[in-house]
Amino acid sequence: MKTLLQNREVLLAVLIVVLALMVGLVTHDFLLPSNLLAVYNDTSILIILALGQMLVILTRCIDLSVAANLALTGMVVAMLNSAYPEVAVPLLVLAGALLGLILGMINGVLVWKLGIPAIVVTLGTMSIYRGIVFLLSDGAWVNAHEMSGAFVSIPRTELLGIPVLAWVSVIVIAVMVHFTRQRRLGREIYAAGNNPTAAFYTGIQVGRLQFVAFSISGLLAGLCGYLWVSRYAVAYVDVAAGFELQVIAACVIGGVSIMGGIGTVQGCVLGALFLGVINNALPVIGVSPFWQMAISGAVIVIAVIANAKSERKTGRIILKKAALQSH
Amino acid sequence: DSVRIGLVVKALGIGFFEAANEGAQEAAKELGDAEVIYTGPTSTTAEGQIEVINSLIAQKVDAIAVSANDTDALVPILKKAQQRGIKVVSWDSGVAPEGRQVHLNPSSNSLIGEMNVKLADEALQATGSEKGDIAILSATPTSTNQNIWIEEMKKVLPQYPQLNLVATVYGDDLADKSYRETVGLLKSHPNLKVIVAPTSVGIVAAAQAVQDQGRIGEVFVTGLGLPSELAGHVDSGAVKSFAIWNPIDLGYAATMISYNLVKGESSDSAIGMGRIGTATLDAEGSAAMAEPFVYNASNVHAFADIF
Amino acid sequence: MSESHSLFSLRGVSKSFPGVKALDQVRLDLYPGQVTALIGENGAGKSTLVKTMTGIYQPDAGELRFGGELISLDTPEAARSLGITAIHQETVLFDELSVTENIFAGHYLTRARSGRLDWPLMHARAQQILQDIEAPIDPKTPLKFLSIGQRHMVAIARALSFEARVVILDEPTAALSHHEIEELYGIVRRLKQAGCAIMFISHKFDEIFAIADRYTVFRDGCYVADGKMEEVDEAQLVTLMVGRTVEQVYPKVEAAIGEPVLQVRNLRHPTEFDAISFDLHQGEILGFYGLVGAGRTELMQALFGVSSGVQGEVEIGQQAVTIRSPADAIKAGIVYVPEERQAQGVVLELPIYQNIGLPQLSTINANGVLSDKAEYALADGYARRLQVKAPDWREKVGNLSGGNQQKVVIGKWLATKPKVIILDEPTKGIDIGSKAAVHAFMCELVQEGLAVIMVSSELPEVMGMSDRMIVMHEGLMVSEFKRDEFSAERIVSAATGG
Amino acid sequence: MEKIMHKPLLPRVSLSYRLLSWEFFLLLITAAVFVINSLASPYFLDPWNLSDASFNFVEKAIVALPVAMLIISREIDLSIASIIALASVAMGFVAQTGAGSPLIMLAGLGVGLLCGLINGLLVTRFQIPSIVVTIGTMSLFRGISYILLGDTVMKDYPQDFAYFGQGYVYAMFSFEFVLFLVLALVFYGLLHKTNFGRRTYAIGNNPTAAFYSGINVARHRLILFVLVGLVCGLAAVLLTSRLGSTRPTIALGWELSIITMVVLGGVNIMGGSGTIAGVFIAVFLMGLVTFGLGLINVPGIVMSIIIGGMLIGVIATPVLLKKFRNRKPAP
Ligand SMILES: Nc1ncnc2c1ncn2[C@@H]1O[C@H](COP(=O)(O)OP(=O)(O)OP(=O)(O)O)[C@@H](O)[C@H]1O
Ligand SMILES: Nc1ncnc2c1ncn2[C@@H]1O[C@H](COP(=O)(O)OP(=O)(O)OP(=O)(O)O)[C@@H](O)[C@H]1O
Ligand SMILES: [Mg+2]
Ligand SMILES: [Mg+2]
Repeated sequence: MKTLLQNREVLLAVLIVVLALMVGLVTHDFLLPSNLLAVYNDTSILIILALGQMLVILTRCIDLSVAANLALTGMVVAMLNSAYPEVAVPLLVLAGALLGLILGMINGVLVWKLGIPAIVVTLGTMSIYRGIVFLLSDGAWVNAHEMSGAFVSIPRTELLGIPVLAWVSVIVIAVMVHFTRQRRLGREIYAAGNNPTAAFYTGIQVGRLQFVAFSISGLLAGLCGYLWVSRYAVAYVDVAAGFELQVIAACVIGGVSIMGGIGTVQGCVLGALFLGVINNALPVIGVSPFWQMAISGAVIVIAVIANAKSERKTGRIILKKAALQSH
Repeated sequence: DSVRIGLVVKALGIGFFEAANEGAQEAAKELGDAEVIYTGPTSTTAEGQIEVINSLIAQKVDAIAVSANDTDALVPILKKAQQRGIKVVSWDSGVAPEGRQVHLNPSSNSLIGEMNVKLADEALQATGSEKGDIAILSATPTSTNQNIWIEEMKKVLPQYPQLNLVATVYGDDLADKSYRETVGLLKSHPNLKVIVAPTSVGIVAAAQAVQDQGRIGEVFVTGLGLPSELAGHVDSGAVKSFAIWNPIDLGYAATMISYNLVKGESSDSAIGMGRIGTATLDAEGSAAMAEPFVYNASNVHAFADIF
Repeated sequence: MSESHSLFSLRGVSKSFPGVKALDQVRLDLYPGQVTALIGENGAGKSTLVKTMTGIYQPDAGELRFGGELISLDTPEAARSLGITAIHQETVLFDELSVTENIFAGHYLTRARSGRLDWPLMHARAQQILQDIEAPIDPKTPLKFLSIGQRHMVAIARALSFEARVVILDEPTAALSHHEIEELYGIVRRLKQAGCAIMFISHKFDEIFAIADRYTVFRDGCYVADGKMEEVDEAQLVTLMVGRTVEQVYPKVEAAIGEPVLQVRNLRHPTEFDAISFDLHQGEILGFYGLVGAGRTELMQALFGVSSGVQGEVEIGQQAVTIRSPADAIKAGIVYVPEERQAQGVVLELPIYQNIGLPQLSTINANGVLSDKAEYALADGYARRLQVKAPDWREKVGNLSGGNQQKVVIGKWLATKPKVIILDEPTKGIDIGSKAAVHAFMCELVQEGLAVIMVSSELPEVMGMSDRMIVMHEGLMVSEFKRDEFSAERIVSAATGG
Repeated sequence: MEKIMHKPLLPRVSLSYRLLSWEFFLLLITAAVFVINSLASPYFLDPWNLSDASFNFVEKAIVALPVAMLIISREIDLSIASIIALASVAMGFVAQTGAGSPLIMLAGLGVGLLCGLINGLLVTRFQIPSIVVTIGTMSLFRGISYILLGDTVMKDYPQDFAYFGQGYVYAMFSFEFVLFLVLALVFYGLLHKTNFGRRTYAIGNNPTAAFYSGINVARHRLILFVLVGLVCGLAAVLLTSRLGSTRPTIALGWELSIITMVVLGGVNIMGGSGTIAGVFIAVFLMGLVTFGLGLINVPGIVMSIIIGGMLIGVIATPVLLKKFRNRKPAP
């Protein structure tokens, strides 16, 4: 039975390979290692955010504010850099991650302490965070020449032939694998999402774990704030607008159950890569730009149907089971 | 009573329009009895602009000067504004003639098209090639002015046989998408020499992508952008030269035109633009402000601090 | 015994929910090395007390002493750190996680230095505990692949994975087979020997007399009595519990058996059951007996149109019917009182009268427009007849006790005037008072010409109530007994595949 | 107090009492906003201005009505704005053939209905959570609009077509606004006074028990999706008529403001509770806040901060009050 679960990820991996091969038929350069690396590099931010989002979804929540969080931290980091170019970039990255953490914690506290559904909380904070970007920057951009050389160049510096940006995502993946398998907190997140009542009975505080998940998601969004702004060498209010849906789509394609408790790091990464390959392939194979949105929509729908089919339990109709344990 | 003019932009938080507002405020100060209300929606949608225009109508402003997100969708609401006695001017990005009295083009569209092609030709020469492929990176497929300019460019292109237009792609005015589209162009057209991006978001992202792909010197980015946003990329060498009209002057002129319309100081064929001079209106009520100005390493930093 | 000897004692403990005083100044003592049975009708407050003792609920008033010390249990964690562990009435476990993880969730074992989880150790420990309770379950299997009985064993294993000093068992046997119940008794005895204080909640007196040393009786949230088991008999306990005497447990009344109303021919399902054929006659109570996981629930759900992939013929009153959904079944005159009351039977947030009216809204309000009056009138008749205990039929069903919720479900179905009513474990977790009422009610139903199918895992109940009995084993009908052929031995041997 | 987490938003008081107080609470805030607005701007208390302002939210409000029902039944639809776009594109094509307004309208409604049907079938046939399905169809439907229209615009609508989005029924009462009032009444009846509405609540509270009670849960939800699609088609008619033209970007980002309206109206996003009256008041609350802020020229993005804060604040207030009240009589 375990192999069934693994199969889904294998299936996705196979799908990605087939997709890449098909693109390779049209443009041979697509399959060059250097290009594949570039595709991975381009998907790094999506991967990192999707992993944060996965934790949140595991606890039966959703974080719609990641993109706004990224925009806000990115803007703050960029403004700091342009105002104080002498401050070391790692310190700025830290500041961004911390700010992201705080923004995530705000979401988490509202969910934990006030019990407001996550979708409502993050629907609200998503507008608030992005609004604050506007207030802070007064609508102005921070442009490439206002950023210090190191600020812009660090993510593209190559270590062992691989850009730092890609390395960061590799490290995040490794940490997440460890966290979700080997750490008490990580396992408790699964337990809390799988059955909140049971978790409570076993002394696991569901709300606190939701808080933890939001905090991590916020922290990663803060990290991505820097990565994004330096990658595109520009910060403005609309940075990453609408990106939260891509992030959620990556999780969903990767088999993370929106009902909580189910999902793996590898699935999530594959989901993000799948979108990454599509995003990078469509412009290359010269698909009309007007087709791109419909294609990615169709892909999401198909992936989700495929997931649902492989997840379907045999024999019984199992409707959504309400958490109706007596008190 | 002072003349109240609503200056409606495509969206707040875009450097170009912030600069235009500066010009508008300058005009208001110069006029003495004018007040400019600078406003716009959160994102570049027609519905958002309609909301904003609705509230300007409610405030009974004397004139509305709008850079439209949609040529047609704003027509009904602007007609209503006119019915309520409000003068309507469109500037930068126009509204269909039924919806406004005057349209102020930053420059003539054909001139902009020509300028872009000329810049591309210069960039091609800078690569040292005689002939080469060029591509266009636009904003959203629906942006009015971008589409008009691209059309104008295509009209001029036959005069430049050395330029071979291979693709037109759309970055939707999103940094990440524009970046990815540029990378796609570089990959799928190995002989590409020039990318023309007549959009300020696109040109920045394209320049960054060219730099990241290590193609500086082989491929140049040009088009329309702001000196402040492109100074860094001129320094890096990804951009040799680019053009833009002065957004401050544009905001200034749009305000002056609105004021003069309210005061009734205009004829069917001409309308004053203050210090800029007098605009000549064509049969459809459009005017052009000035020629786009070209920026390169010699002057970009001087202007980067202004807009 | 004096209070000083008790390990865990509660005094004056009260707990209210909006509108219900679940516990009113109750007292309880648990002694080391002894099993105390907590006895009371449905809604007497037993489970609420369990949750108060394990830190899930905070009492409104009263004091808790552990080993003589005054304590407060603010979180489930606090209770566990004292060695208080419980197996709750509704098994609450994690479907998606492995058996090992279900056992160790919340108190994972970690490697000392790195703080990493020690999976090999946990698997080994889980294996050990499962072996000790003779539950042959692979600790690495995800819980979702286990049967209900196996899940219960996992819950027990979980309780045993702690250094327990107080073990609370809230109706642990409801889902267990005979064999597993025997195992459980063995575990309880071992725990006793180890000096644990044990609290045992059950509605089955044979069990209580088999393993309890002491008893405490609650009635309607109040403490009534306690004492040693040797000093009471069943009748006395029942009187204490319900405040009156209950004469007969199985009021079987012979009704005239008429024409067959339901005929099932070769009903089969790809994974759950096969070759099911039987007739059900008017005025008949047909019992279905089997161990947990024998496939009875699946079969009943198939008859009710819940399952997909079912093949075979079903006739109602000589008319072939196709049942693809509960709506079809209800239309054909088959209704089903499900085993999982709260998940499948009632809508907890809706009031009693709306729950009762739900299946036949289109009959009550033919034009599609709601009429509260008509709905209330309909509900009133059945709720009264079933003696649902509630201040008003506008009360939310979620605020009722389990037994009363069950009555609402039965009422809901009777209101549809069915031909066949299927009762799946109708008295599971229901106290003896309500149980007798349900049994009496079944007799009334058959006398009115209904046909009843009763699924039950309690042999005395099936034997006491049925006119005929079908025994299932592993998805197959293994034998059929007429009432005069009933013999516990033969039935059990058939059920266990003998 | 008990610390069970899974149903945090439902204090254990009777359903009707709770909802009554929620609406009262909303009504109070709305009244307050009304007063503040009339003090803040001299232009506010002008019937024509108010009528003009209503155009800003009425189309969204109309869609909010069926979406409220859908959310009560534990589903959600994120593709609503994209359905509006696709329906509008369809109308554009029909208009191009020279067809009259009725036919154009029919095309909009039909495409809306079809989109709703697709969502509904995907959700019910494959048993996929609707949030996931509709994230996909959100891109799909709008993507199809892009494929069909590209960078062109459709504006060959007949003269009389303008009535739907620009006409007035009587004095300053616009057709849109009157239609909204009528639909609000219709949906009030549907949700609160019919079998269908009762079933919606039952499904939202416990879909399994509802199914076991003979309710065809899948069909019911399918109908709700279709209803949402149909009303999106209607909104597309209104919006297209108001704009007089169609582009694929039409109604961009509306899904979130519509869902915000519904949630602000007290509909539990987890399903099972909420009223049309609450949504009705919330619509005006949001409309008044944005219009009031617009009159004093507050930038739209600052408004969105305020709306976001209001959403959280309004939902949090009852919870906070309850916490506060419970803390006082400490034993
Ligand atoms: N969370 C709750 N909210 C409101 N009332 C509750 C809650 N939990 C229990 N009750 C009520 O408290 C009373 C005691 O319930 P409890 O579950 O403790 O009974 P019980 O003795 O365990 O019954 P059973 O034998 O049916 O399990 C009942 O009236 C029940 O309806
Ligand atoms: N592997 C499983 N996963 C989930 N649920 C299960 C599993 N096995 C059994 N169940 C649950 O247990 C119930 C009983 O299963 P089944 O129909 O196989 O046995 P049964 O003879 O009806 O036993 P009983 O009625 O005594 O529980 C089913 O309703 C089902 O919900
Ligand atoms: Mg109980
Ligand atoms: Mg069963």
